Order: sequence, then C-alpha cells, then structure tokens
Amino acid sequence: MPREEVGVILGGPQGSGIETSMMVLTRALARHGFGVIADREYFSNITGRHSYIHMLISSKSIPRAVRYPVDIVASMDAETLFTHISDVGVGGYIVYDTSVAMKKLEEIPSIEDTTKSRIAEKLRGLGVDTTVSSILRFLERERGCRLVGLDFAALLRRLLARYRIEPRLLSRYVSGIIVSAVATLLNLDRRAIEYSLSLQFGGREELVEQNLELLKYVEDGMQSLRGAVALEKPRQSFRKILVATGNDAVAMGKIVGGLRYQSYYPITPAADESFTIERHEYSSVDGVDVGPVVVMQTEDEISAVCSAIGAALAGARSATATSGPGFDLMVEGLSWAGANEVPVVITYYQRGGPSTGQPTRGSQSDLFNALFAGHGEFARIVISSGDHEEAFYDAVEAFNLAERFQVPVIHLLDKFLANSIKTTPLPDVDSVRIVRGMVTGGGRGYKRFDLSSTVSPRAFLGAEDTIMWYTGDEHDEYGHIVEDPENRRAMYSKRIVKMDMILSEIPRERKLTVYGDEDPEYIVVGWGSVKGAALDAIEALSRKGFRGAYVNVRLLWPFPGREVLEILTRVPSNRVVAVEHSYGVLISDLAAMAAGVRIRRGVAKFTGRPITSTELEEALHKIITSGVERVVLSYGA
Amino acid sequence: MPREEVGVILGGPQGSGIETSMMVLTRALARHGFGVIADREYFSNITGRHSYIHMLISSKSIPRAVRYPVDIVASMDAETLFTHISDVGVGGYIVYDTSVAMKKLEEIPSIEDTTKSRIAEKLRGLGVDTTVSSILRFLERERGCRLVGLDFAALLRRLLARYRIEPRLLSRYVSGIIVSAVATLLNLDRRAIEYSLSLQFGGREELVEQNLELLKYVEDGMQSLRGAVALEKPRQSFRKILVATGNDAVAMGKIVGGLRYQSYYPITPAADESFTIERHEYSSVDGVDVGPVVVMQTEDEISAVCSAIGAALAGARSATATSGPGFDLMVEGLSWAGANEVPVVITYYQRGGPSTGQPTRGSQSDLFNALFAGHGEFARIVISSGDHEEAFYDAVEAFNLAERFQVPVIHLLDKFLANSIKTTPLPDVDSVRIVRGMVTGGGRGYKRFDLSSTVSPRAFLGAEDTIMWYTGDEHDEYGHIVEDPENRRAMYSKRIVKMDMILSEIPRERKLTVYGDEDPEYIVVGWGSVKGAALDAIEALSRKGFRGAYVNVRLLWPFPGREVLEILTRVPSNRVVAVEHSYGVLISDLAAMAAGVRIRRGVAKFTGRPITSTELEEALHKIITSGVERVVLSYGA
Amino acid sequence: MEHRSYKTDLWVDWCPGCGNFGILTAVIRAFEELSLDPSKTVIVSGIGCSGKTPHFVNVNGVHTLHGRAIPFAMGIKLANPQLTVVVHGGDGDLLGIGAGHFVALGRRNIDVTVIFHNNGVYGLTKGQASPTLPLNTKTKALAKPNIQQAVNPVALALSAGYTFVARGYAFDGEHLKNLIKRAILHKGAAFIDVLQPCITFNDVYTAEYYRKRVYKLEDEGSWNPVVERPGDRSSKLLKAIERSFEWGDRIPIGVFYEDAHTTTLEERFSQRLKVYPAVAPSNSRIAESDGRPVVDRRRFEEVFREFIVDVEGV
Amino acid sequence: MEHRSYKTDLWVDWCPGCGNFGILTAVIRAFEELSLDPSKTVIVSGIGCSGKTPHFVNVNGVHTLHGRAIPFAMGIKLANPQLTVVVHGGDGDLLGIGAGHFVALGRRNIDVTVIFHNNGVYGLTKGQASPTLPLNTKTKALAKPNIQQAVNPVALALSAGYTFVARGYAFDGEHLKNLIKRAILHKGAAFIDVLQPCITFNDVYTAEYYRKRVYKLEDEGSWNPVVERPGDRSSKLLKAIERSFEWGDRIPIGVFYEDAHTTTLEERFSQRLKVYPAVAPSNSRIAESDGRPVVDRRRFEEVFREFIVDVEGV
Ligand SMILES: Cc1ncc(C[n+]2csc(CCOP(=O)(O)OP(=O)(O)O)c2C)c(N)n1
Ligand SMILES: Cc1ncc(C[n+]2csc(CCOP(=O)(O)OP(=O)(O)O)c2C)c(N)n1
Ligand code: SF4
Ligand code: SF4
Ligand SMILES: [Mg+2]
Ligand SMILES: [Mg+2]
Repeated sequence: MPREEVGVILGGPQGSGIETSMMVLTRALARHGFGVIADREYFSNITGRHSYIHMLISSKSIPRAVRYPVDIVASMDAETLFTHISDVGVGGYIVYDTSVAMKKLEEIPSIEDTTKSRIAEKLRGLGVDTTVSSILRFLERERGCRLVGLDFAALLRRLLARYRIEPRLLSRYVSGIIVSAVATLLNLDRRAIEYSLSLQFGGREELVEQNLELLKYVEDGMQSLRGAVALEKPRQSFRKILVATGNDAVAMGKIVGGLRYQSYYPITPAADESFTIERHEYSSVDGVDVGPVVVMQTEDEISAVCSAIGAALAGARSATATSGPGFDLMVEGLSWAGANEVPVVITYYQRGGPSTGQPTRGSQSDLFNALFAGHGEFARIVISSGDHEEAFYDAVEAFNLAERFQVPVIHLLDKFLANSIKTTPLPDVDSVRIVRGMVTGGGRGYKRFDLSSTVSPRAFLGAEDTIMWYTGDEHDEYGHIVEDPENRRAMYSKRIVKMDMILSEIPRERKLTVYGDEDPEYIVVGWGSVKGAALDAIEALSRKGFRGAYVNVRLLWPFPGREVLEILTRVPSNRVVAVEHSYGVLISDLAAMAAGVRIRRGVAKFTGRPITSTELEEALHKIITSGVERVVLSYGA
Repeated sequence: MPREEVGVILGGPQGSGIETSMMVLTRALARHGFGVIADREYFSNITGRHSYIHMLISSKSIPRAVRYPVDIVASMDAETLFTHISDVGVGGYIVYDTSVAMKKLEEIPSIEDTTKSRIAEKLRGLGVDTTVSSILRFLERERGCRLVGLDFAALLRRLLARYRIEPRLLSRYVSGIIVSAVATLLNLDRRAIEYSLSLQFGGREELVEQNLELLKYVEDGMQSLRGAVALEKPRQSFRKILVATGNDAVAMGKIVGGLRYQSYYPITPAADESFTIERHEYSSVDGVDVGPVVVMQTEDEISAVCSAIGAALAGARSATATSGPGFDLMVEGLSWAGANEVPVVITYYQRGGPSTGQPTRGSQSDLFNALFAGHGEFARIVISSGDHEEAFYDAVEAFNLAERFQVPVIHLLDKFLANSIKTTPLPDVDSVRIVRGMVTGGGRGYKRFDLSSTVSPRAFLGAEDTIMWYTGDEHDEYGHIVEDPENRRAMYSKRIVKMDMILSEIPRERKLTVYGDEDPEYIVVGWGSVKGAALDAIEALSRKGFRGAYVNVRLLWPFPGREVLEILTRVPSNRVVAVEHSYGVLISDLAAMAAGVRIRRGVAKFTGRPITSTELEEALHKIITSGVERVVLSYGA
Repeated sequence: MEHRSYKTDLWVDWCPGCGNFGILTAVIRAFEELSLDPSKTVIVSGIGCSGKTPHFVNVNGVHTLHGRAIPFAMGIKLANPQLTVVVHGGDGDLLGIGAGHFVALGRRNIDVTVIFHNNGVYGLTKGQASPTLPLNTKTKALAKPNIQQAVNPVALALSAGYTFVARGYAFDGEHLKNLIKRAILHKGAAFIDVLQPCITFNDVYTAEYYRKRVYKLEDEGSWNPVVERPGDRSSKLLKAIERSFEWGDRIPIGVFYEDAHTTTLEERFSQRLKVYPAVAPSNSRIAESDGRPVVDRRRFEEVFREFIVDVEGV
Repeated sequence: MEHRSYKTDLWVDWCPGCGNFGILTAVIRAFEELSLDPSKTVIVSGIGCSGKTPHFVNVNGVHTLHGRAIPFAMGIKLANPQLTVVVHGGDGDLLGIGAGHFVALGRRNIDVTVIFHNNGVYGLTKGQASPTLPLNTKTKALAKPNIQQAVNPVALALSAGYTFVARGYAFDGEHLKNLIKRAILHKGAAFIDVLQPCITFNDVYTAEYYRKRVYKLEDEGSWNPVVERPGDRSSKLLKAIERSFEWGDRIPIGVFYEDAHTTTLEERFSQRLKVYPAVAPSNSRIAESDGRPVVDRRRFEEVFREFIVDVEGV
C-alpha cells in the first residue's frame, strides 16, 4: 500500500558521495512533487568517518522534521549497519553491499572506541554477534526487515565493462548504487532521476548516462522490490519548488535584501552561505545589476566583523556569517557597532560548544552569547528562524531592522537548519520590502549622532559635502570624543532606549508566532529549529486528544516579554514546556528574566543531533501526563 | 571645632603631579592614624586634561565612599575652579593660584566644548561671570567659602632662589604647594609629611628637603588658617596600615595566593595590577622564594588568556587581568578553558563601555558579559569584591575556587575600586589557606577527564610517567576527540553539573554578606563597589529612622538564588532596591532569572563617576518614602 | 566641496612636543596639496595617542578599535572604492595586537595608505614597551629593560607584500609630507614607518636622537627604489630589505620600495564583479523606489535557478 | 619513563595520501631518535587537519584553538621550561588567523619548535585558499581563482626574528626528520615550513609537483646558513631571505638560517627572576603543607613594604 511518508537513512564514509546521493534523490523526489527534508550528520573529518543523511519524504505536505524509525536504511559500508541498527522500523528495508556481510565491528577502524564499545554492548544485550551478517539476520528475524543485498563490486564491473572509467574513480559510482536502490524501492520515475542527474552534473552528459545505466542494473536486480516503499500520489501542487539548505536560503534572502558586502572566515556550519553568495555575487539580468556583492574571505573573524562594519559605514548593506568560535572573536567589534549605531548583520550559526566542541553538530546553546556578549550596554536585535522559509525572509528583515533602528542585528540560526536540505515553496519576493530607515544626504554641519531623535539621520561616508566622525569612545553629536558626564548620560541613554522603540515598533507576528490549538491545554515554547519537531509533536498529540500550542519565538532580543507572558499564562504553569537543543533550556531563563515567567518544564537535547518528532512527542506526553519536569533526549547516532 | 570627617578635592591638569599630591597626603594622613579613601578621576589623555582626586578623610573609621560636598577644593589651575564650582560645601576652603584669577572660561582649551557650554550655562543661571575671580567671589558670598589664594609663581621663585632646580622641572613643585596648603588647613604634623615624602621620593633626599621647604613657605602665608579644617584625634589604633589601590590589593592577593604566571596586555584600568606584580615578581625572604612569577606582556589579550591557560595546564597558578575590550577578545579562550576544565583566573576590571567607551571611567555594565559571554554551556565562577579588603581575599579565593572546581574564574572588579586609594588594615595572611583541589601525580593510563567523579584528579603537564591530552573538541576521558552522542551527554553534563556542586560547597558568607539592620524595612541589593556608598547611605538613613539592610552579592555566578530569595522576601517587594553603576541595573535581571525574584526599584548611575554616599542616601530616601521606582544619579564632574 | 580648513578646531590633547604634531601637520599639508575632497577622504585609526588623529583633521574620521583600523579601512574602501583611505595607527596598534591584519593587508594590496606612528611605546596606556622597542632598552617608564626583541616594520611590510614602503621622520615635515603624498597617489597598499618621538615616555628615541642619525635615501644618487619591470621585484625587494636593516648611527628615511605593477585587490574584484568599481556596494541600487527589491520574482528565478526544481508530478 | 611507542593507537583520520602522514612519521622518528621523554614533551596544535596531530603521538598533547597554538605553547613553556614544546599548525592557522602570534613569537625567541603544515588550503573547512596559495591559483575546490597574494612563510619568519628557519617536504621523511631534530635541539624559536600536499583539495601543489622541483640547500657545498658570529646576522639573514624568494621550477628545502647567539626569552627571564628556570612557576612552592601560603605575615610585610605605613598617631 502506498505510504504518506517515508523515512530514509543513507549512510557511508565521509567523502564517498553520500551528499550527491542525497541531492539526486531529493531533486528527483521534488520533481515528482513530493516534499522532502533531509538532515545531514557528519564528523569533523574530510575522508572516512561515518556520515549519514536522514530524510523524510512526504506525499501530503512538506515535512518539517525528521523522525525515527525509518523505512529504508541504505548503506554504503558496514559501519552504517553497525551504527543504525536501531533506526530501522519494523518491516523496513536494508540496502547493503553483500561483500561486507562478513565484516566484524572490531575490524572497522573509523568507528571511535567509545562508540565501538557501546555498540558491542548493545549487540551483546541483543544476543547478536559483532558481524554484519548477524545484524542483518537479527533485523530480518526480529524486526521483519527486508534485506536488499547488492553486489556493489559486480555492478561496478558491469559499468566498467561498458564505459571508459578510470578505475580509481570507480568508487564514486557507489553513491549511484544507493540512489538507484532507493529510487527503485520508492518507484521513482526514470525521467525524474534523469532530470535530477542533469542538474547535479551540469553539462557532464556522460555522468548522467552512466548513472542511468547503473540504475538499470540495480533495477534489474530488484525487480520484485520495485515500489515496495512507494508513496501516495503527491497532494501538493507547486509548479516550482526550491531545493536548498538553510545556508542557501539565507544567502538568497541576503541577496534579495540588498546585501553588498559579505565577509567571512571559513567555519562550519556558516561558510557554505558565503560560497552560495559568492556564486551569485553579481548577475546582470536584462541589463539590471543584481549586485555586486563583495565577498571577502578575511584573515580572521575580527577582520570579518570590522570590515563589515566599515562597509556599512560606507552605506552598503553589509553582513558576515560565522559560528560560535568566530562569534566570540567578533564581540569587541559588535560592541563598537553598538556604540556607533551601525547597521551590520551577523548571521550566527550555532554548533556544538563549548570551544571547538562538536564542529559539525548542532545546538542552540549559544543563546546567551548572542544576547549578552559584549561589554557595556547597547541596543542590539537578535532574531531567529524556525525553518528555511523563515530564514529567507528573516535574512531580508535583518537588514531592515538594522537600518531602521541603526543597531547591529544578529540572525541566530543553527547547524540543523543550515545544513539540512528542504523542499520549500519559492519565496514571494514581490511581497518583500526594503526599508532603509532614516537616511540623509548629510551636508555641511552634519551631526551623525544628532540627539534630537533616538534614531539620527544617517549619512554614508562619502556623501557629498559631508564630513562625519565615528569613534568607539563616548562621543558628542558630531562623533568626537567627549567625557562630559551630561553628554554621557544623554548619548548612552539614546542608544539604549532604542530597545523600547524596537519592542513597540516590531509587529507581534514578527516577535512570535503561535501554532496549534486555539484553546490549548498545554503550551510548548521554543525557538529556531525546534519548530518543525514541535509542530509535528503537538499535531500527533492532538490526534491523541491533547490540545497543545507551540510558541515560536522569533524576536529573541529585545525579548517580547509582554506577549510571551500573555500567552503563557493561558495555561497552568506546570503545563508550559520549553524545548531546546541545549542542556539548560536557556529560553526558560530568558523568559524568567525578561517576561517574569518561570517555565518549569523542559525538554533538552545536547548530543548534537536534532530533536526528532517522535522523541519529542513522547517527551511531551510524559511531561503533560505524568508531571515529569525535565526530559533529556538523546536519540540519534 | 575639629571634625570627624573632611572631604577634599585636589584638581589640576593630567600629568602635573596631582597623583603625587594624593599619595603624599594620604600617607601622611595614614601616619597620623586617619582613615582615607581617594577616588581618582582622569581623562583618557596623558597630558593636559582635567584630573582630580576626590578624598574623604576620617578620624573615626576608614571611610568607605566619597561624598559631596567637600570641605576643601585645592586647585592647581583655573579649570579646576570652573569644574568644581558646585562641589564645595558651605564654609568650605578654596586653595588657588592668585595668578589665575583673571582667567576666562572661554580661554581654556582643555575643557571640552560640551562641558564648556554646560558650565557657561550654569554660571549664567547663577548670574556669575565666566572668570575665575567672579566664581571665587560667588563662592565667598553665597556659600561662605574661605578663599586661600597663593601666589604659586612667587613660592616657586623662592624655592628656586634657594635650590638649584632646573627651571623646566619647576612646575613639578606645584603639586607640593597643593600638599602644603591642604596639610596646613588640616594641621598635619611636619614629621608625618616628611615621612610621607621620604616614602614617595625613595632615596631622593633633596626632593624631600625641597618639598619641606616649600611647606614652610606655604605655612608662612597661611598662619591664620593652620588647622582651620582640623580633624579630631583618630579613634582607630592600627600599628601598620596599607595604603594601596584596588589594583595593588589584588596584586598582593594574587602573590599571596600563589600566582606564578600573569599575562597581560596593557589596558586601563587593569594594567597597574600587572606592574605591581612585576615589581614583586620574585623576592627571596630569608632564603625562601616568594615567586617567581612570570609576568608576560603579550601581543594581545587573546595571547594573554591562551598563555595563561597554557601555564595553568603546566600546574602554575595562572591569571590574566584586563578590562571590557580585552575581555571580549578572551571569550573564545574562556570557552576552551571551560571545555577543558582549566583553573585559570581572569581579573576583569570594568570601565565605561560600550567599545572604547570611557576608558578611564568606571562602570558595572559588564555583568552579563562576564556571566554569559562564550559559546556553548560550561561552568564558570564569577565573584566580585565590595572593597579593597575583599579584593585581596577574593584574589586568593579565585585561585582556590578555580582549582577546587577546575573551572575558569572571573574576578569582576571595576575602575572605581581599581584606581582608588584606601587605607586598609593589613590582611590577615595567616588565616589564608591555599586549596589546590584534586591534584594527582598521574601515572600510566592516566585519564585527565575521568568520568567517575565530577571533578577529575588533575595532573600537570610534565608529571612523571604521565601523558594526557587536551582538546577543545568534545573528548573522551583521555582527552581525545570523540563525537559519540552518549559520551557527549556524559562529558557535557559532567562539566555543567559542577554548577550545583559549586553552589552547595561555597559557604553562604562567600556568596553574599548582609549589613545593616537585623529587621529591615527596606533592603538594598548591590555588588562590587556599590558597597561603600550603600553602607554609608543606609547608616545615614537609619539615623533618620529608616531601618535598612544591604545585601552585598559576592558570588555572581552561579547565582546564589536561594539565599537571595530568602533575604529579599523579608520585606515587601516595593521595598527592595537594586543599585548599580549601569543603565539597566542588571543585577535585577539576574535576580529575576536566577532567583525568580523581581526587583522593581532601582538606582542607576552611568556617567562613569562613582556613586557617592550623599546622592545614594537621597535616592534611597526618595524611593522608600515616595514610591518612585527608578532614580538615575549623575553627580560628579 | 568648497574649500575649508583641513584642521578641526578641537584642542589637540597630545603632550606638548609630541612627534604626533609633526605627523598631523604633514598629513594636513599633504591633503591640502593634493586638494583631497574632505567628503571623499577617510582617516581610519586604531586606539592610542596616534588613534586620536582623525578627530583633528577635517575629513571623515573613523576611530576604530585597538589594532583593527586596517580591517575597518578594508571594508570602507571595498564598499566605496572612490574614497581615499588613510590609516593611522600606533606601533602597538599595528604591530602588536594588529600584526595579523598588518600582514593580511600586504597580501591584498588594497589601495590604502598606512601611516605608522613609531614611538617605541604604548603611549596612551603610559609607556609600556611597544613591538618596535629594541631588546634590553630601558626607557624611563619601564621598571625593567625590555625583554622582547624589536620587530623591523619596514622589513615586515616588505615581506608581507606592501607595494609602497617608506620611512619618514615626524619632525622632518616637508619630507614626510612628500612621502605621504606619494603614498596616497600610489595605487596599492602603501606603508610609511614614521619615527615619532614620544616626549613623555620614550627618553631613548628622542628628537635629539633622531635628528643626529636620520639621513635621506634619495640623497644617495644611486638609490632607486622603484620597480621598473615586474621582473625586478625580487632584486629591488632584497635591496630594500637590506636597507631596512640599517639602524644605529645612521637611519635611512625615504622610499624603500615602490612597485606599481601589482594589481590591487579592487582591480582583481573588478574581474569578477564586471561592473565594479564603477558600480560598487555603496552606490548600487538594491530597491525600487517603492521599496520592492531589485530582485523581483522573475530575476529571482533567473539568478537562483540552481536551486529551483520544476515540478512535473510525473 | 620506560620506552613505549610514540604512536597512539587511534585511527588516523586524514585522507589516504595526505602529506600529514609524512609529517607524522617524521615527527615520531625524530622524537624516537632524540629519545624524548613523552611525559616531558608536549605537542601543541591549532585547529585544522594539522591540528589533530597531537592525538596521534604518544606524548602530551594540547589541541588548542584555531590560530592560538603559539600563545598556549608560550604559557606552557614559560611555566615549565623543562618541557620540550613542539607546535603544529596549518597555514591558515599560523599565518591567517594566527599571524599576529606568529610574528610575536619571533620577537621572543622562546625555545619552541613550530612545524608549519603548508598545504595552500584550509583543509578541514574544505579547501578555501590559505595564505600561502599564490594569487590567481585555482585549485579544484575554489570556485574562482585566488584573489589574494601568498605570503612567504620563510621570509616572514626571518623578518619576525625566528632564530632557526628551515623548509622541509612532507614526503622526504628522512630529511624532514633531521630538520625536526635540529630544530628541537636549537635553543630558541625554530620554524619549519613543511610543504604538505593536500590530496583532497589542492590539485596544484601536489606530491608530483613538489617531487619534481624540490632540491636541498645543503647539496650546494657553499651554502652555510649558520650565524657564526653575532656580527654576521644581517648578512646571513639577507642571504636566507634572498633564498626564500626562490619558488617555481626549483624549490629549496633545508636550513635557511640558524643563529644560536640570540638569548632566549627564558634566559632573559632568568636575569630578572634569579632562580628561574630551575625554580619555575610549575615547580615552585606556593603553600606550606598545611595550606598556609608561603607568604606568611612576616614575609608579607617584607615583600610589600612599599604599601605599608607605620602609624605613629603623631
Ligand atoms: C583590545 C584593547 N586592548 C587594550 C587597549 C588599551 N590600549 C589603549 S591605547 C593602547 C596602546 C597604544 O599604543 P600604540 O598603539 O603604540 O599607540 P600610541 O599611544 O603609542 O600612539 C592600548 C593597549 C584597548 N583600547 N583595546
Ligand atoms: C575561530 C575559528 N574560526 C574558524 C574555525 C574553523 N576552522 C577549522 S579548521 C580551519 C582552517 C584549517 O586550515 P589550516 O589552518 O590551513 O589547517 P589544515 O586543515 O589545512 O591543516 C578553520 C578556519 C575555527 N575552528 N575557529
Ligand atoms: S604620551 Fe607620547 S605619544 Fe602620547 S601624546 Fe604624549 S608624547 Fe605623544
Ligand atoms: S583535507 Fe587535505 S590536509 Fe586534510 S587530511 Fe585530507 S588531504 Fe590532508
Ligand atoms: Mg606607540
Ligand atoms: Mg592548511
């Protein structure tokens, strides 16, 4: 029977083409009209460590989060099988290379020792030997899984017999085997795959052809399984759909929003955003310039933020993108921007900390760093996005807010969003507006920091007949250093009272959005990439009779305390649950501080892996039915 | 009639010896047995801007804070008179150079334009001309001030006639004139001044002699005024007393506490601490080594914190000292120290921010930066000191806490404390204990991050027969990188649960101290250098019948929420007032977050000048009697 | 912009006799002689006594963070390549905390001029040793002799890739002014090491000291620092470095190296960005007059086609 | 410490064929031949593929922050001068984000060895241009040719003051091992630029490329990089810099410069701290056995007498 949703894991060593498999499958699925979300899990390593893609494919809507168990595990290697033994559901399909059947856990060097002992212990508990074949037998026997064993080497030999392929490049086609097997199980159309391969390989026709040939071989061997995991007919009707990561969504948003200077120092998971921007740094469409964006790889993050501030002073919409370690280095610059009322945007992708932490894993543990790092008091805005779509619009909005209020804006995202691929409707760019705030041509006697209004009219460096000064020291209206206590009081206050202005001028729906039941029994509060799993979980619980709502906080600072308070007090305080990818569930502390409301129930996850719908549903259920105060999640390899 | 307390302002251009005057007077007063506190106010400038010393001298106790108005204004120049016109009390004494009588406000280039207009306006309001002589006449007429005009040039000529002094060095003796005049008004003993001068000028006998000679000339011209502002006989009986700044107190504390590596990058108001340490980097007392302390001027603050961490790994008690801009640059290093459980101490002296801000002025606006900067979650300790004495003991305690809990410790101070001079009883070093926590010799198979206890036994790099690894990445017990989710959960939690341990093991009196009435009607909450003024203010108010208590929060993080809550709920919530040198009175937010208590009354000061007892008393009075919610203070030039 | 004085009327609060006064005068005279449009000129400075310079000059001034003037200047210049950008920094600023950026600018050859206030001390923080103070030197502000070696700013600039490298002396105003003019006119990253007596803290490298030792490279008829052909670079560079080692009894000032054959970063960007620098970040259109973005629906689909899948519902 | 292998049994997760394997082997062999006591040896690294090195070597390892290995190493070495400290860093690590510290170490001449993994790319972040990649080079990982010039690490180290400067090649293991030994034995800041092919991202500077071009300086009989007398420093330095310019068809490896006459920072500290380095931060006593500080009441009054006023109550 065709399914509404299908979950897939594609696994293999880093550098072996697993990402290519993901892209080819996702675009083919999108071509069909299915919705796809795909989380990417990988080590801080270039070649060899275990990497996997965790997808959810839907015929009814665009999926919002991944979930366990999955229906298909497609493995390129033995490690995938050892690692994902628990992830496949009853009756699931296991695609594997028959040549790895005899591999033993002990023989696999790329598995970390701690993980290895953990897996060994688990297998012992299950009474399963540490070989691939015993795992496969176990899955078949205990979980009713269907084993799809393919002889990878034989398939590749067939390909080699037909095409002139350099033997050392042959391993690159393994990802094609995976694609083919999954496509066959899903019963994807050959033309959709061809379309997707053409996009993937650009002009390289021979690669498209070879992969289609490989598809044929795999199909041949899987006749009985074609469509075994078929999806229902897609219910959505988009004519065009975006297939992009969160990084890409932000990049597109920035360019639409008028970005003209982007600095970066390479860092995971931020750097991909800058590469996307660089690819689109300038286009001329029918004689109209889109750009130019100066994309500058700087010598460090200090230079990234300082040069972005410089560009902003010259009138360019200017941004930088980084993650925790890099942000730490930007703090002094941020404080300068605060003191000088500079509209600069920092796109901050959280990863696992502290320090280098888990560079390629996700977290939301940098909330307070984004909100409070920086010496001295000054206004800043911190916004977050719940999904790819929000990320696009927020990337534009970040500039608008920065320029309207003349403050630095931090757009706080995370690795989960940054690196996951999602099908998303094309943004409605025609609804977007560019708001540059108080801009003036300057002129003689221009006062950059005119005290007669909270936001002083801003002239750009280089404006005709205009001179201005900036300094990180306390300054007078012209921007010259003064230490006078009365001026200090006025200038310092001017900058800080913007916080009130921001809170009163930003519309409610930009501050937070509420989903779910109109009359909830319990309320879940979260921000950023918690959204997808939270919406899934409350929906699932509502089917079980629990009426829930989700508050997606989008404006993190200044914190919309009034609005949050108003919503959270609709249910008894033990029915409010905060959810976050962190240990401390920091949004609770923030609400206590800025809304005066104590959120006493929490769901935390800090393994670096994303919260999945299934485990969140379970945790919420436990909290609302049993009075448990805190649940720590940890599912995911 | 002799007085219990005398307030003095000494004013003159930066670089003209005003600090020497302060030191000579303070030590002479201490020699007498008086208590002295002296706040130093100066511009971010080397030569020429207005600098002043604001002292309070007491016969009954050691003064805790300065207050307005003062009894004596001793001026080296016209600017001092223009600047401090409001600061002298009724019947006060004005020491000035008769040759500046005709100076006009407009003619003084070193006064900033904003200040100049403000003063001009004030004078206009008072109906006073913009000349020194009209100000003097006004003070004499309206405030009953006594004018002590001295012909500085004539005095110096007399000196020159007697001694071979290079004419270009003559101006250095002006500070001696000021000292002499104030000493005469206070009726200080000649021998006390001689003692003080000898300490000041070390071996340079001729300087002592010349200054004593100058004292004679000045006394000659002030016969009728000798003892005009005499103090009562001192009531205290110390045999020895420290005369030191807060920077010095911390330096001494660090050395007593076993500091062995101190890195710094020059920055106001932290650098003086390192110079004091450098002067005492090594001594051999009766063959016992005190030290050696390696004091390293690094290339930046990043290197300062990273090298301090390195030294800590090698087993040295290790610290760095900085202020806001420098701390910002240390954040990434701090996060590494958190991840690697390194006992390193950062002494953080707050100054006016944001950015370069007011580099030589004070603030407490960096509270949240100290508490929350750094990506990822990890345990840290933040302590603050209310006065010089606390600063000494806390400097020792910082190391003890760091090593006991193996966490970075931030000792949060500010410019007010750092730069003010105070007479302080000698610390009771014999009561001090060095606690190094879990230290081991290591050995084969050593696991630096042994998970069997929250604080793992620490071996030093270089320990015999021992190898260990450190990494900022998430790691296993040996310190090797691992990304395993279960290990992540265990190791991440191990580091964070230290917070609970810290809260339960630190004794209450190290968390906070409560002063004042046992049964208060109102409670003032503050931290750091608010203490002195707060104690003075509640004492003064208690004399007026208002029973108050002051809660001096010493452990800022982890915040002693339980204890704070317990105390603050003793009075109605509208009777709790937070006081801070900041705009936001951030301790209120902290209490809301970490103790769940909303403090709705606040006193803020953010001009960069210290809160004085008098204005705080007034503000508190207003709040407790009239229901005013917030008072912003701004007294002080 | 109509003529006005290049000097602001703020009180200059350096110590009387400070070498910075000489630098300030030379800068102002250079600007005057080049008739720079004040509104198209930006002085970017770090933090220190030297960092205050922009406030005293009547052109745009950006007084940044300690050590970070170069990155700010980069952003300003790349966003608006029409501007003349001059960086002022101290020796602590540019070669202590800012040394990383100093090296990076050399690699980029952005068309900015860096004026290095070389006083051997951290002036504004009261006289600690700066990176140019030689080993074992004990100025009066230091409790103990300097424990670190000096870095040679001229050699470092040359190694890092600056295409114009010179040295001036604060109190040889005419000569310094000419160097500054030449540096500003040079297309590419220009560096001037200015020997600057600090009267308050450095009693070793005084005006007296320099007056006796300084001589002009150009007074040697044979000295030619100009790279005439790209192939000459190495040999000219090596000669310049050799000359930079000279210190002690005779201290050369003048131009050490000048290479007009290396492309600037702006030129390299113009290869990639087609319309740059004429159309630049600071002057390119981002929105229609009603606020709609330049990137409308159609342009969006065109520009970002790599992300768009045409759904066929096959 | 009894003998054990200098190699940990962790899986080395570099790409097969990476030049880092060559460096790792050379380091381990150098340690072996020098019989370094693993517990008295510390490898300090930055972040990058290169930064993982300490985990693979069975001596103490401190894997620090991106660009900050040198400051960490400084603290470790100054606190315990008995330790042998070796820094491993990438080209992005040491000359991009860490260039400021790189220059500062030259000024200090601390006795540590810096091994520079020069692969022309930011390996661990997937192949962006590093500061040693020449202008206009387009590796396969780059979308567009490199827009920044390369810095010359050897010239920069020489200008910054390193007293031992060499270049090795990752796949000439014997030669590299010998360089590492000599660098470790050198008293002072030693720098080895190691040409390290990155098989995954740098398809220009490959093993093939280097194999064809690399030659040994010492094969020229006349080459003598050693400063025999302090007076020779400038001339030797200049020769070394000249040689560092050589790149292209022939790429020299070997020792460029070696100067044993400059005092180390540790020696300079020993002047000030008397008992140092024998009594050092890591081994000096701070407390009595009962926890009372070494600085008791009497010693306090002695050490801090400058702050103490004897009250007379005159
Ligand atoms: C991040 C940071 N660290 C330290 C300081 C303190 N500081 C102000 S000026 C200065 C040094 C000035 O020396 P230099 O750069 O040589 O300039 P000069 O005053 O000599 O012109 C320092 C360290 C600062 N402002 N910011
Ligand atoms: C402050 C900071 N910024 C950025 C990063 C991300 N990062 C990790 S490795 C690396 C560069 C590695 O390049 P290189 O130093 O040349 O070492 P390689 O991998 O080539 O050995 C970067 C930028 C980081 N870890 N920390
Ligand atoms: S301290 Fe030195 S550099 Fe600074 S203004 Fe005074 S003389 Fe000039
Ligand atoms: S990416 Fe390059 S440098 Fe890194 S391990 Fe692979 S081959 Fe080596
Ligand atoms: Mg200087
Ligand atoms: Mg590299």
